[in-house]
Amino acid sequence: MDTVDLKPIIEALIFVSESPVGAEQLAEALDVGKAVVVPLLRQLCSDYATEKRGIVLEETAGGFQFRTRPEYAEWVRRLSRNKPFRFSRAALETLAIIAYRQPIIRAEIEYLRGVDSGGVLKTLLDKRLVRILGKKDVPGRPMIYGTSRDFLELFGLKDLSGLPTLKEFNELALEAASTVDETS
Amino acid sequence: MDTVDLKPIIEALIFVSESPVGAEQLAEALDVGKAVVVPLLRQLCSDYATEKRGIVLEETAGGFQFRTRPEYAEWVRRLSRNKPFRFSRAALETLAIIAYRQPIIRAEIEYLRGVDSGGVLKTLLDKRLVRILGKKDVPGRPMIYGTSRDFLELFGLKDLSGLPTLKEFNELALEAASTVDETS
Amino acid sequence: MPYDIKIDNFEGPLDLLLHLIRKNEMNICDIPIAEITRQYLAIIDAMQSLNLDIAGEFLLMASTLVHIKSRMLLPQSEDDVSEEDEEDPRAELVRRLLEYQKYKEAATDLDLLPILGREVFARKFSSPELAALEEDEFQAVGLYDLVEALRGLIRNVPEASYHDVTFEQLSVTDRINQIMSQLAGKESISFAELFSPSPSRHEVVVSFLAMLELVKLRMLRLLQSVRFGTIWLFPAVSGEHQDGLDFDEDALGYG
Repeated sequence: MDTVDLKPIIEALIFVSESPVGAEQLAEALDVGKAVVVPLLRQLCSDYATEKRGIVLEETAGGFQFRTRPEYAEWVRRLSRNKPFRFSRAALETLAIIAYRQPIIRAEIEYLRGVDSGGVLKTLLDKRLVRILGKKDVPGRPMIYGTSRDFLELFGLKDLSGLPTLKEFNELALEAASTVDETS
Repeated sequence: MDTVDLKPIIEALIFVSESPVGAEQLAEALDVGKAVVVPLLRQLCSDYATEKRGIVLEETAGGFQFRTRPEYAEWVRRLSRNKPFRFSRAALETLAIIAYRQPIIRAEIEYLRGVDSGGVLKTLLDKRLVRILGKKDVPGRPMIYGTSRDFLELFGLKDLSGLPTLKEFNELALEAASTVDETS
Repeated sequence: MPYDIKIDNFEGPLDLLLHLIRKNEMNICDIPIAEITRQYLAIIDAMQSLNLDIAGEFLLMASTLVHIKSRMLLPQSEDDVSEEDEEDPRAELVRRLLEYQKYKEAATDLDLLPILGREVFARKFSSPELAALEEDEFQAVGLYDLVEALRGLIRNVPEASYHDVTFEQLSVTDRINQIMSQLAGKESISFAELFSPSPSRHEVVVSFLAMLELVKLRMLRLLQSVRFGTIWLFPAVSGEHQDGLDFDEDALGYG
């Protein structure tokens, strides 16, 4: 194989690797000697360093790795701050229980989840996905929770009747269990 | 800020993102108008396309993402020791029907395929390739399905208009779609 | 002979019918229904004689075919059929077959696209640049989280260990001084570091009260990188950090 063509392949290989890639590893994958790979790696490093680019190829202890230019750290931070809010499993579970069982008090949520849910509940209240509907007329007067307009908006629902029924889901799940893995 | 300097920053921002980054997102992070970002994105795309590189910048699922060149797939797999995955015909058929006919309910999918499709549907929902769009206003209020952003990203489509054109048949296709041999 | 056909190789009855029509080079718009029904049933019979499970859809199609065949045999009556209803009994089946073929082709076309993770690869992992960022970014801790951490600690204290440690009672003031000296010169310490390897219940409670007192005096900040994660104690060096405290009364309601 012509060595000229190996450079972009090396670039691609390092690019998709989560951890740094060593010259030996590359040589093995490409079925060439390490002596072929090393000069190409040097070339790639200097290509990235000389052209004014957002990414640099760095040699670390474990091998070679692409990194963003350190001076762009602030921009990277700004982008990641705008990342959409990610649901934790706990948040999603709690939200689901509230959505389907509202009006509901905290004790009922915790009974269903089997774990304390105060923290998640607070997060959901903070994110305005859940709201307090009132207080229940039982000793202790616990708060009653329900979902908000923001919740409907987030999930693209007109109203709560748009929630998929559990029955329909159970049917799908049942059939999925009886079929062999479909997509692998 | 001088716009000349924004290009490498955009490159860095797309590089660190796990999912495709939209022009709006970039504009917001960079505190400039979308009109500033778009031509730079186009330039970056063509830079990567014209130079012989291992990576290309693709527009997919409403954003931009760096991807390795398709012709290097074998090398990437060799390095990561991943076996190529394949979709079952059932999954692909169901996905195709949903993609071209959305919004669609399960009964329609099953009429078109001629077989029960609950199991495949569940798998596609689990893989986040299909999502629930809502409920249909007919007796029984069945769920309506459509494809997701992940679907667009997986198949490298900009949006649904990027789907391969659907061929209309009045007779049997000459080059009949693979039958017996291609099943997995 | 159609008998060597394996039903498993077909996605369903429509797929099988398409195959038979193509194999016999039949005209799809004028399917010889008697012949195709015969071949279809022969396959089903062969499968059944091998005791193979046949999905209900295949049997349903068999009965549809037989039904169409019988309707084809009936003489057309001019009286009881209006003109619009006078459709070829095969029409719906033909439509379905053509429609199915369309999506079958579309499925093949989809499969030809460069698929992410199969032909093309992206960085589907969190970049180290971002991972470093997330560690830096602490969310202010509410009282609730604090109480949770306390509860966790108390739960870990074995019953027996706090019965016989009554002689060494620590006061809150002592503990405040200890914490401040533990923090001296450090950027932060974790909540767990405050305690001896197996703290008594008393020690935990006193430490907790001391910590609250320090927070109230704005001498200490409590931060957490993720909810339910480790709580970190930071010495509050200047007034600028006071906003970081998340001490609304509401939080108490969850304790």
